[in-house]
Formats: sequence, structure tokens, C-alpha cells
Amino acid sequence: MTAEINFMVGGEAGQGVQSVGLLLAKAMARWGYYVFADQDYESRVRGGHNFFRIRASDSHVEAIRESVDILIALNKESIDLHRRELTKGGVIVYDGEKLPGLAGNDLINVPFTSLAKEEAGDAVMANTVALGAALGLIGYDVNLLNELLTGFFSGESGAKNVKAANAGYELAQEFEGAQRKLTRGGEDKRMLLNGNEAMAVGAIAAGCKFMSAYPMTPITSIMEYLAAHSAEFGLVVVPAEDEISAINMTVGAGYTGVRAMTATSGGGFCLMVEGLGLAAMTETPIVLIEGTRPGPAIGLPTRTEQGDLDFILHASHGEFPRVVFAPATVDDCFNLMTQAFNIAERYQMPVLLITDHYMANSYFTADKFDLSKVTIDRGLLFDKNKAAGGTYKRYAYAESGISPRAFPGNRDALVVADSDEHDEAGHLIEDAETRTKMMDKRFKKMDGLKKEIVPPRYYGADNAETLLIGWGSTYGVIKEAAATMNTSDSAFGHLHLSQIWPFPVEAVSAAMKKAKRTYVIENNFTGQLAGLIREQTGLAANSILKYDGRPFTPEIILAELRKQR
Amino acid sequence: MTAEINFMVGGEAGQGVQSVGLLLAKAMARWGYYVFADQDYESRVRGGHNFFRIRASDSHVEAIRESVDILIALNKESIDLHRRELTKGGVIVYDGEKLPGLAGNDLINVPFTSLAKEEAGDAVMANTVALGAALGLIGYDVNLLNELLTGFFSGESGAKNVKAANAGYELAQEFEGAQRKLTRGGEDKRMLLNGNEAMAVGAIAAGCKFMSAYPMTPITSIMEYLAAHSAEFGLVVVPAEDEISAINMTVGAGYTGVRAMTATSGGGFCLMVEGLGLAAMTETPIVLIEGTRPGPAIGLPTRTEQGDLDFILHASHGEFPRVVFAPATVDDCFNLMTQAFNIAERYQMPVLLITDHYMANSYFTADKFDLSKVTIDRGLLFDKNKAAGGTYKRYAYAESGISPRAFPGNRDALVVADSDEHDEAGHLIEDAETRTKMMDKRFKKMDGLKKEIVPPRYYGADNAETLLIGWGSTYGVIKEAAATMNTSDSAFGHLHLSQIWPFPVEAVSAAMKKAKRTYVIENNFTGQLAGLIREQTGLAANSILKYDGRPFTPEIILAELRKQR
Amino acid sequence: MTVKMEDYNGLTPSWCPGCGNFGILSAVKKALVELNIDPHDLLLVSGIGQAGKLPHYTKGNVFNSLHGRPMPPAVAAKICNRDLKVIAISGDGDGYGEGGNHFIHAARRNHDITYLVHDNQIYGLTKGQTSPTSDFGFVTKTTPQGAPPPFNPLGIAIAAGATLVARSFAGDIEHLSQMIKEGINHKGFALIDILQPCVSFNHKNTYAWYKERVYKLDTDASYNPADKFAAFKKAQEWGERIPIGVFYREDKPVYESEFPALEKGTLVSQAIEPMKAEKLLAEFF
Amino acid sequence: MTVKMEDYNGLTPSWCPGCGNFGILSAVKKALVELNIDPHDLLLVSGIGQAGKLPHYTKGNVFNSLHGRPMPPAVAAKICNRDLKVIAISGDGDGYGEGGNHFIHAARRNHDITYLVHDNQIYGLTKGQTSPTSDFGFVTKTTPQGAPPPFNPLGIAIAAGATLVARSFAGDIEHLSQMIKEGINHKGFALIDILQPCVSFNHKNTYAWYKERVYKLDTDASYNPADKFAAFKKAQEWGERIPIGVFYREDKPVYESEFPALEKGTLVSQAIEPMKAEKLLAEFF
Ligand SMILES: Cc1ncc(C[n+]2csc(CCOP(=O)(O)OP(=O)(O)O)c2C)c(N)n1
Ligand SMILES: Cc1ncc(C[n+]2csc(CCOP(=O)(O)OP(=O)(O)O)c2C)c(N)n1
Ligand code: SF4
Ligand code: SF4
Ligand SMILES: [Mg+2]
Ligand SMILES: [Mg+2]
Repeated sequence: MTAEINFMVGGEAGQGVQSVGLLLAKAMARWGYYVFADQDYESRVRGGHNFFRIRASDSHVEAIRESVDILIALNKESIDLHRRELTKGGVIVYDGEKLPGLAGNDLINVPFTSLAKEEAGDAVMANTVALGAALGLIGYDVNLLNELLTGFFSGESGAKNVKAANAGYELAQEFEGAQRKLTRGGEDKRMLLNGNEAMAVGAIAAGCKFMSAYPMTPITSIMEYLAAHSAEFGLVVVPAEDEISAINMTVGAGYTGVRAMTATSGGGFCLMVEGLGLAAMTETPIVLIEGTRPGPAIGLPTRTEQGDLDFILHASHGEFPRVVFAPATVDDCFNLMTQAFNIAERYQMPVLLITDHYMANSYFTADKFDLSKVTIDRGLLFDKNKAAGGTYKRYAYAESGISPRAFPGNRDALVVADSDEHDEAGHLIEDAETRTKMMDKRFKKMDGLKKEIVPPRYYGADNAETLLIGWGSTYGVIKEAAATMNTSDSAFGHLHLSQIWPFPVEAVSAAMKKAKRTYVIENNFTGQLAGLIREQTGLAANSILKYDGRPFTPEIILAELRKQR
Repeated sequence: MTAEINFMVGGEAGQGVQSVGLLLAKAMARWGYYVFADQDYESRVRGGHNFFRIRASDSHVEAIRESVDILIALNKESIDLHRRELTKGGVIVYDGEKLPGLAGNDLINVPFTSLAKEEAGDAVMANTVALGAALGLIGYDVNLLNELLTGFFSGESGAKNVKAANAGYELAQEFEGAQRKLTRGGEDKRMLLNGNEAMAVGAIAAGCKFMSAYPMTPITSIMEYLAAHSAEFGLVVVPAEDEISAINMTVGAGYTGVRAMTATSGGGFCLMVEGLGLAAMTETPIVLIEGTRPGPAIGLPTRTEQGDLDFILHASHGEFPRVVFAPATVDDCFNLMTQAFNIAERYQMPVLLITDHYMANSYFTADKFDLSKVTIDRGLLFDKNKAAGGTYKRYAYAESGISPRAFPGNRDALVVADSDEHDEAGHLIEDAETRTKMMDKRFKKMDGLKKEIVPPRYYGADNAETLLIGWGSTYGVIKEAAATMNTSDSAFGHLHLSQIWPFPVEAVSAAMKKAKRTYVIENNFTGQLAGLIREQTGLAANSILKYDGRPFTPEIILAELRKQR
Repeated sequence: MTVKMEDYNGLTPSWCPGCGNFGILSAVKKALVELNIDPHDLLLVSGIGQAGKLPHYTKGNVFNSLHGRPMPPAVAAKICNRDLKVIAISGDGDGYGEGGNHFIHAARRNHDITYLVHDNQIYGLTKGQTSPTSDFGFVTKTTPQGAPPPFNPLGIAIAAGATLVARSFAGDIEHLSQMIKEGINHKGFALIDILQPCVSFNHKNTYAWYKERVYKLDTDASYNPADKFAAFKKAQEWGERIPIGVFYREDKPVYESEFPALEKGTLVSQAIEPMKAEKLLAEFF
Repeated sequence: MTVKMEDYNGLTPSWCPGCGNFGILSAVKKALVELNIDPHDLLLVSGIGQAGKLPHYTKGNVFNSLHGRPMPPAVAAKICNRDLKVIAISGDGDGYGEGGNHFIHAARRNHDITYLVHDNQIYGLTKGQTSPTSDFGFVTKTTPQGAPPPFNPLGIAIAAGATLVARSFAGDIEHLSQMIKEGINHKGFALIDILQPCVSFNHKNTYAWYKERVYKLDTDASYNPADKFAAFKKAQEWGERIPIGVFYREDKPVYESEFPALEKGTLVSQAIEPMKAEKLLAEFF
């Protein structure tokens, strides 16, 4: 039997929901648990209603559970809204002094504020009391808790927080019936991080030296992470005046020979698509992260959706090859980011990564990334000793479509790049023949790219009758749904794409042809991957869709599957 | 036997190729001929090599012929480049004094400049001499010619041009062997106009009151036409600082209650896609023309391509319904433009028209547009007498997805529009339920739209073995190719789409299922319509593609078809 | 009809308690009521950011546009229906960063609109990144090494051709509502840059910081807002003392006056007559 | 090595005979040769328009970007490799219209680049539409009623924070090459707005028109380019007399000096070391 516990922290923006949630998640990870946590918050800085859900299990978890064992309620609304989500025996840790007049067996009154004042001498530590109480209910290791707090809060504040937490912890011991004592989940040490952190670290490991971006939910924290570490890692982050500038700066940086990236969300991406075409036409390597959220227009800024797939695949006028990744796990976030820089430089083209609000802000446990496995391949570089002679031609025709790249400042090559259609030397042309050759040259890169498509992950029986297909951030959720269906009905398979373009035609059509029926599960309205599958394979599938701005949960998928059969 | 003649005018930019070509085309149209003319020019203002081709026939023509009967060469390069395109017996009208030392039976020496000086007293009229000579060779009606010139050149200049033309005309009479005497083509009077003119007139007829745009080949002349006629037609044209401003102004104008439009090409459209989503989210009617040209990036500014279809279908983040037309003829340009304004207002959404450099700048003869058939349907407007009462709700839920529209300034309604996801009243929301309802509301419009898709045109035998499918500007070319194939092999059909979205699923799949094989003919690299067909119908087709920046000709398609069989 | 304060009641703001935006909201309502403008005659066009939410918290016709884009719909609306009082509302990121190009060109063309910029020198809604007006050296999440030299809204507006250029302070509702009234009454492009404390993310430019520094321009009798060069000079003053008030005022024809099409009335009121296009067709024969 | 004029020979220009761009091209080459800059050390970043073609007609590293976008790649290139001499080249539409936002913000941040704007007061390549600098009332294909008030590049540049602001004239190669040299030698953002006759589409602001009006600022000994307010005032002078020369010059730290990452050398020269990220991973435990 697996040991598992589900927490929720609820409250207003500004009450510290996120920091309590994160500490709780980290505490569980340090205690040897696998952890998955997601966040739900409004587009405002104070007030409203936010929550942070944490699932901890001694076996691998990558999705949330809709039911809650312990709810830390920082305000009344959290109780009103989430009480019904409690499991049988589930409890609410709350401040009965601040929220008097409530009744019920599920209520654990922990006067956060007065305890904080009494024990730590500062009402500010109320949240830490709540944290201590929640961990007290599960019999958490007190030493680990103290370590966590002293690491998180520096100096004197650390000691005070320890006191506050312990007050909560001890009070919790009094509520015997409410306790859910657990033991250590395991001995392995794992990282706890969200998709954005994994991507940002991936960029640094890959040697990204330049980023220009404009803040936009959900990718702002990537920019902030890189800025915070820029001095240490020889990296410049330029907060641009707008996204147009951001991408055009990124292209300029790529042209000079550094690894360069930008990040944005749908609205900002709209402004970047002309620059994307510039990268393609000038054959400049750049990496672009698009963190999607519900559109159109401003939509729901702090919610999640997978609604930009078609747009990203076809963005910018004219035609050019591109690579589109959609990380499915934090490992993917890290690994595909490092690969993105290699592919961008090897094929001299833009590489796009699609993430979404859910992936960006959800926390996962993961084994430590193996930096020794990160390879750096800067592709075909101009070498005067190997060069054919004559003047350097930035766009020399080649069977592979890839011409040796020189960087401005090279004593032996003047690097001429042009956004007009151009000849091998980079100068603008008008004739049909050169145009055709250059289009052919650029598209020849597809031959190479198709040979190294990241294969879709497959889970389930080999002879699965029902195939579930997903892409990107829904991986953990679909995987769990498929696994659950398989326990009752062993005929479910799960095929998940982390690379969308070039499209893994063979893998997808082979899997679909084996199955009796296929469901493509997507967080959007129109079933964009399903459309792409049909375009690429001719095969039709059913869709399970959700477009309310909230992520899927395994429960929702299960309900849909049961309904449809 | 049809009477047909093919002219070409060649020369440098700045030499007047376009005006001679246009006069020649107009002369033929006035003489009762069907005319089709296209242009080939470089992205420069002076120099380089340009040409203007005119095909005139006494039966309907909508495509160019690659062979030339009479070439008016304004410079030597035109002779060098195009001599080989002459038909048997074809001739070159040129100025032997300016270009001495050339030899050949095909050369008709008409000293343009000295004749212009001698007869009209002004070397500037050299081109008119050339025009007169060309028309002289075909025995054109002198009175008509004089009328044309006095209409075109005002005042004294008219008389001088008449003299110049007559000098050329008469000299041509001396070259008996070179003559190709024709008689009047017919008695019908037809307009001669290009795609941009037809669209601009359509916009005016439809009551467009506001346009904001930024110049870009090939749509600049739409903007210029509207500006030129703005005072007369109660229309304001704002040359915006950039395309972002242009589309956002257009949306603002649409919101206030006028019919509003913008136009751009691919690069500018990139900058407009966020604003497109704004129109969708705020449910504001706007009309947008995208005149495509070869990309990516700056590409070939004065060439043609159908490379932006996928982009236009999926442009902007998030998901929303849109309508995409692709006019196939000048009649379409006019009619679909007037319909676009109706659809935009009836469905309260953006309507896009795809044209391209070829359609924009090619001249067609057409029967006079019937303005009495232009209907104006402004859609469901708020009427306080019919309103349910209570405060006005801009986005009131409705079965059709369409809420009554009020305009700001209305005494009985405050009009609240929002780019965030919003409730019926237009105020921003955060909840999943409203989000879902609003997405559903917007997409319900698709039900209505699907019922009024412009049916694809079909030509050919009912049981055609081979189906040719095209979209937009390639209509005339494919039609002629299919007709030609049919004379030798009566098994060709031609299905042509003027509306791409909503996609005419039934019409296309029915036609494809009937045929043994299908070729989708597109002026692009990746076969974008073919991909869309497969996505929408599951049916695969062969592609005939061209991406060298030049338009198809019937000859090219015929050659491809013959090769493929 | 006499407009009352209640006519301008809207939804409950989602701003942080203590945010300078509350003062701005009060001042906007006060100005509108004092000018007796019926909400039906008013069009509020906003961008995205904390500032951009303002229209939802009062009454009027509202067009809440994209981040950086309140200006284009605002000026187009004025062109199409000049009977509307058009107020555009931005934040410093929205108006001077993302929307910088529209700002300078709308000022140049002198559209007849009032432009309120809630200038908190920070990106509020996205939680604390540098903005174009962040003080030099100001450390934010995106500028750990300190912000570059700031954008000078008033100086740029004057250079660009705005015909009313003013600054006020969210902490002085009286003064601010006075400036907003001046803006609305001015025929031409009126910028009101509003110093707005962001209590959550800007811990440098606080109420106290601004209060210590602001002084009213009109207390200096010698200051002449008709003098462009004096205005430009004054616009450079920042730091120890920060002037508020009308920096510059000029009478100049508005953009909307250029168009013969508008002589017959507003565009929204003009009829659609397809048959009128007949004479255009004649030209193609 | 001594750089010679031939080292800067490029392709044959496709400009109209008589176009002011020829003078600019000559002046650019002259300045580069006189400064003895090796083409390998030079990066020319241009936009799209007639001006944008210039780099193809000479030698150097070239990045011919999008319409309106020479500035962002230029400043990024300078950040990544400050050993390059970076010259950005625009037209008036490219630089002040489409690229207006980049212009004001790059000036503000004071990147160390030289910015040449071929200002023909018209859209040349697209054949004669109004540009931001078209004179007030100038009739073009898109402004049959006459253009709105123009954009004042020098005034805006000064207001935005550019540290060298100059104007020259394509008809005076000597003066222009001098200004370009000043721009290249200046450490900071240097704008050279260049009056450029367009013989095909601007029949108002012709060689003769400019020649009649231009006068050199440095003939006035009392003019002090260190005085920002005087410079701003001078920048308003247009019409009967048009000053050319250095309007404004200031010493200010450049943007590139802010970054600790650049202390170790140019970004392009710094090694990639994945293992260094180890310490970041530690934070996630
Ligand atoms: C194109 C685009 N880029 C970025 C964003 C994200 N965004 C929303 S508000 C904002 C900045 C807000 O700052 P400001 O304009 O100063 O307004 P404030 O919140 O401070 O009032 C940003 C970057 C967006 N919505 N759209
Ligand atoms: C995004 C975009 N919009 C419009 C164009 C079309 N375009 C090319 S050059 C140009 C204007 C040229 O004017 P200017 O910048 O003044 O340069 P000039 O030709 O006068 O030197 C325009 C509008 C484009 N290429 N890209
Ligand atoms: S974040 Fe700042 S600007 Fe936004 S509401 Fe809070 S205090 Fe106001
Ligand atoms: S159009 Fe004008 S700017 Fe362009 S090349 Fe010709 S003269 Fe020069
Ligand atoms: Mg702000
Ligand atoms: Mg120009």
C-alpha cells in the first residue's frame, strides 16, 4: 500500500499561500516523498482567492488529486470553497480566533496569530504556525522541519520561525483523532522544482549568454531567475521595451555567436512572430519559450491552457522549418532546453518550446539533473583551414542545408545576413532560380531533423485497446488516468509527445493503428493536436477537451473516459 | 477560332513600363476584348528589369500566356531576356536609334524618342510612340486610341500624346510582314481593373468609413485608393505609425460602430495578430486584407506567393472563430469584400481576406459591378424597445452566440468591451464556469457560419477522373489548364475555393471522392491547402507547388500534369 | 441632468489596500462629476496592468484593450465619434514601454483625447519588474544590477508635440482631479502623468517619498506653461524636488480637424450608400 | 594595416540616379577609411527601405534586419561583442515610424552605437507615402489632406536621453562624414539624422530646398552642445533655416557598462561550462 497525503493551502493573494505551500512541499520532498504541487491564483496582487495543492506519496506522482486530507485555511473563503473537497477524515487547520463561530469535527483550531505572537513574538509568523500544525498532524520529523526553516529564513528570523512552527506542531499533537501519522517516505534525495526553474537551469547549463524578454505570466519567473543569476553565470538579461525588441535582440545576439533566448506568453508571442521569421530567414539560432495561458487576447492571465499549438506551428508569414518541443516533465524542461540550444545551433534555426501556466508553476520532485550528460554542440562552424577559399559565404549551398557559420569579428570572414531572400553570400536577390535554391536549402534541414525526433513516450499494454494521446504538460495526469483504468480494464495505452515538430508520424500512426480507439486529450477547445494528427497521418481520433482555464486532473479524465464508453 | 494577342512591355523601373502596359490593356478592353495582364517588377524605384504582360482575346481569359506576339522593348535587356519568348512571327517594337547594332526579322525599329521629339515636340512622349506602334501593328481603331489618350492625359498634353501615338501608329503600317491585323473583339463594354482596385471599390460600396494601415507591398495601393477617395466618400484613412497601431485603431473604430478595415502583407500581419485576437475577444467586427508575398521575413517584396494560408488560419494565440476568404477573381474581390463587412458585423468577429501580389496587381476585364445588388446587413443591433430590460449586456448569452450590439454614445446602454475573459456585462472574470460559457458562446457562431460558406466553384466533367483543386488567385490559371487538358483528355475537373474557413468540408470531400486522383495546386512550398484538406477530410492528395516568387501559368501546370501522369 | 457621484460607482477594485490607484479612481470620478459628464458620453479606453482595470471600477463606455494598446483604439474612437469624451488609461509599462510608439505618435498628431498614465515606476500586475520610469539604479527582479536611466514622460511628450502636458500625484486627489479636468477640457492631446505609489512592489517611491518632494508649479507665478523651452527644462527636474501641475499648454489644430469626411458629421452618423460608388466604376472603363 | 577606400567597395546600388543615398554612402565609406576601421571590425545593421540597402553597397559584417528593427539586433550585438563597431542604419519610416519605440528606449539606455537615419521625409521604397518626418501639410498618396505635424528626431532624441545628437545633409559629404566620425568616436548612443533628398517622391524637400536652408551650427561660436536646453531649443528650428552639426553631446556611462557578466570579457569569448550549474541544483533540495 502506498503512503500518500494531500494538502491544500488556501487564502487571499498576499497572505502567503505560496510560501506556506512551497515549504510544505519541500518538507515532504526532504522527508523522502515524491511530491507534486500545483497552484491556482487570480490576476491580482492582494485579495481574491488562491490555493496551493500538494500531493506527497512514497511512490512516483506527477498529478494532483482532487481530494484533500489536510487543508490549511488562511481565510474563511478557503473553508467555504474547499471543505467539500476533504476526504473522509480530512481536516481543516485554521485560526479559530480569527474565524470564530465555525463548527465541525473536521476543524482543527490552531490560533496561528496569537501563537505566533506568544511563541515567536511576531504575528508575521502566523503562517509558520500553520505549517507546523499541518506537519504535526502527520508526525513529521521535527529536526528536518527546523532545518528547513533555518535554511529558508536567515539569521534571527530562522530561530523565531522554528519557535512558531514548533508551537503549531505541538498543538497538533493534541488533536489525536485528526492525526494521520506517516513515516519517512524513503531515503532518496530529490530536487523539488517547477517547470520554469527547470527550464531556466537548463538554459544556464546549456551556456545561454543572452536573454531579452518582457515580463508576462507565466514565464516572468524564467526571466527573473536568469537575471538573478546573470552576474555569476556570465549572462546578460535585457528587459526590453516590448516583445518585438526582445526577439529582435535575441536574433541579433544569436548572429554574433552567443547562445541566446527569449521567453513570452501568447500575447507577447504574437508580437514576436515577425522576428521568428527573421531568425528563420537569416538562419540564426535562437531558443524561444512560449508559456501558454487561456486566450484569446488577455484572456485569463493566471490560468492554464494548451491553446497556442496551431499558432506556434504556423507562426510567421512564409514557410520555414522549425523545431517545436513541448516538455512533459521537469526532466524534459531541463533536457529539452539543453537540446534546444544544440539543435538551434546545429540546424541554424529557431527552436520553440511550448510550456503552459500549469507546467510553469507546478512543482515536481526529480532526481538530480546529471550535468555531466549535458553536451554542447555548436554545429558547423566556419574554419578557414577547411574552407573552400574565396570569400566567405554565409549561406553556401550544402546537401544538408547547413552552411558553416562564422561570427562577426572573424578576421577571415565577413558575415552578411539578410532578411530579404538572398544569395549564398547573403546579398538580396530577385531571381526565381536563387529563390528556389534557397527555399530548398532551408527545407533540406528537415531531413536531418526528422531523423532525431524525440520519440513519444509510451506506457501501457502492448495490445492496448484504447489509446490516450497527449502532449506537453498533461503527461502526469494522463499517465495516472491510464494507469488507473488499467487496473480495472487492462486495455489502456498512453502515448505522449514531447516533440511536436517535426511530427513523429510513424510513432503516432503505428500506435493508433494498433488501438481500437484513440482519445486525444488536450487542454483546449478545438482539439489542435488531434487536427495535426489527422493532417499528418490521415487518422481520426476522439477528443477529450477542457478549456475552462484549469488543468486536467486524473479524476476528470477518468470521468470522461467512463462517460464515453 | 478565337482572336487572341499577347503583348509584353519591358524596361527598367522608371521607364514607364507600367503606364504603357496599362494603356495597352485599356485600349484592348475598350476595343471589346477580354484582357488579362500581369506585372513583374523588382523592389526598386529606378533601374532593374520590369515587364508587363497583356493577353487580349475575344473570349474570356483570366491567365497569362507565356508566349509573346508583340514585345515593346524600352531597353536592351528586355530584348535579351524575352526574345526567346516570342511566338513564331512575333515581333519586337524597339527604338533602333537608341539601341543600334541589333539585327533580326523580328525587330521593328520605331525610333520612339526622335519621333516623339519630331511629332509631339517632347521626348517624354517616346513611350506613347511605342504604344501607337504596337497598336498600329494590330490595326487598332485610331479614334479609340485618340480618345483613350485624351482621356488619360489632360489638356495640351493629350493632344501631344495623340500626335506621338499616331506617329508610331503610322510607322507601324510600313512593316507589313510584322502586322497582325485584328478587328474589334466585341461590343460589350467591360471594366479593366486589378484585384486591389476591386477590393477598394468593394470597401467603399460596403460603406467602410475607417481604414488605418501602414504601407506594404502589395496592398499599399488599396490604402492609397481609399485615401484618394476619402473626402468624397466620408471615409477617414489614417496612416498609422506601425501595423500594431493600424489594427488596434481598426478595432477601436469597429467598436464605435463604423465599418472599419485594415490591410497589410505578411510581415505587417505578424504585427497585427495580437490585435486580431483582440477583435475576436471583444467581438468587434473588422475586415482585414492580407496581401501575401514570398517570405519568410522580408523575402521577395514585389513577388507573389500563397505562403501565409496556415498562418492566417491560426494567427493569434488562443482559439476563436474567424472567416477567411480568398478571392479568385476581381468579381470575388469586390463581392467578398462587401460580404466581409456584412459577415463581420452579423457575426461580430474579424473577417480576413487573403490576396497576393499576383491578384493585387493583375488586371482583369469584368462586367460592371452591380451596385444595386450590394446589401448592407449590420447584424443584430441593440434596440431598447426590444431589450429584455436591466442594464445592457454587451455579451449576453445567446443560442446563436450573437449578442445585440450597441454603440458607445447610446443613451440606453453603456458598452463595456474587454480583452480579458469577461462576463455578459463585459467585466473581467476568473471563474471556470463563465469562461466555459463564453468560449462556447463565441464558438456557437460557427454553426451559423458553416451554413453560409461560399461554395467552391466547380468546372469540368461531372465524372472527372482527375481533380485539380486550387484556392484564391490561381483560379484563372488552373481553370485554363483544366480546360486545355479537357480538350485532349476529357477527364479533368477543377474545384476552386474562395472561402477557406469555415472549410467547405462536404464539397471538397465529395469532389475528391468522385475523382480518381486529386492535385492541389498552390503557389507555396509546403502544400498548405493540401494539408488543410487532409486535416478536414482525412483525404490525401498530390501537390503541384511553385515557390519561386512567380505566379503559375497554364503552361507550367500543363507541363507538371503531363509529367506526373 | 446633473451627474452625481453615484452615477460613477462601479465594481469593487481588486487593487492592494493602500494602492495609489484608489486615489486616482476617486480623482477621476470627482473630475467627471464636477464636469457633469454623463457616463454615456464617456469612453474609457484602458490597457492592461493594474491601471488598466480602472474603467471596471467606475462607469462609462469601456474598451479594455491589450497591454500597451489603449492609445490606438482611443484615437480611432475619437475620429469615428468625436461626440465622445475619450480618456485613455495606461500604466507606465503599458504606456511608455509596450505602447511607447503610439504615445509619441499620438502626441505628435494631436488627437483630442486625455491620457492618464498611472506611473508607479514599476510593473505592478506582473509583480515587480523594472519599468521605463524606474529610477536610475533601482533594483528590481529583472534589474539586479539596477535600472538604466529612466524615460522622461513629460520631456518626451513635449518633444513629441503633446499640447497639454501635466503631472499630478495620486496622494493629492484635489490637485489630480483638477489636472484631469484640465485634460478633459483641453482640445488636443493631454498627458497627465500621475505619480502613483505601489505599496506592494515599489518600496522606494512611496507616498512619503513623493510627498516630501512634490511641489505645485502654479505656486511659481513666473512659470509660464506656454513656453515650450521652459516646460522642457522643468520636465527634467526630478529627485530632491518634483514639480506637479501643468507644464505645458498650447493651442493647435487637432488631428480630427484635418478630414473633409468629418465636415458632414461624425463618421458613426453617416449613412452607407452603395450606389454612390457608381462614379468609381466609371473610371475603370 | 591601413584601410583604403577600395576595401569598402560593395555591390552596385539600385537607388535612383541622383538619390541622396549616394552621398550618404560616400560619406560613410570616407568616415570609415579615415578612422582606419577594418571592415572585419565593423557591423552594419540596417532595416528595410532604400536606406536599409546601404550595407550591401559597401563592406563589413552585415545584418539586414526587418523594417523598423535595426535597433534591437544592433544593441544586442554590441552587448554580446563590444569589440565590434556597431552602426545601425534606418530610414525615417523605418527608424521613427515602425521603429519609434526602439529608438527612444535605446537612446534612453545609452547603448554604445552609432545610428544613421536617412531622413528623406517620405517612404521611398514603397513609392511615396507620408513618413513621420513629412513636413506639416505635405501631400502624399496617403495624406491627400496633408500630413500632420512632423516628428522631431533631434528633439525626441535629446528628450529620450541620447548622448550625441547631430544632423547632417547628404549633399555635404565632407560635413556628413565628419558627423559620422563623431558618432563612431562617441562612447554612447549617437544619432545622426541625415537630410536626404529623394528625387523620385519628395519634390518639396529637394537638394536645392535643403541647400538654401542648411547652415552649420559650429559657425556660431556661442553655441554650446553641452547645454541640453539650448540643444532642445535648437532642435525646434526648421523651415527658413535648418541647422546641421552636433546639437548635443554628453558623457554618460553606456548601457554595456552595467553588467558584471561583461567584466570577464565579451560574451562571445566566454566559455560554456555546464558543470558550473551544479550549485543551482543544490538550491532545489
Ligand atoms: C503583450 C503583452 N506583454 C506582456 C503582458 C503582461 N503584462 C500585463 S500587465 C504588465 C505590466 C504592468 O505594468 P504597468 O503597465 O506599469 O501597469 P501597473 O500594473 O504597474 O499598473 C505586463 C508586462 C501582456 N499582458 N501583454
Ligand atoms: C512590417 C513591415 N511593414 C511595412 C513594410 C513595407 N516597407 C518597406 S520599406 C517601407 C518604408 C520605407 O520608408 P523609409 O523607412 O523612410 O525608407 P526609405 O525607403 O525612404 O529610405 C515600408 C513601409 C515592411 N517591409 N515591413
Ligand atoms: S501591485 Fe502595486 S500597483 Fe498593483 S494594486 Fe498592488 S499596490 Fe497597486
Ligand atoms: S525612391 Fe527616393 S530614396 Fe529611394 S532610391 Fe529613389 S530617390 Fe532614393
Ligand atoms: Mg506600473
Ligand atoms: Mg524615408
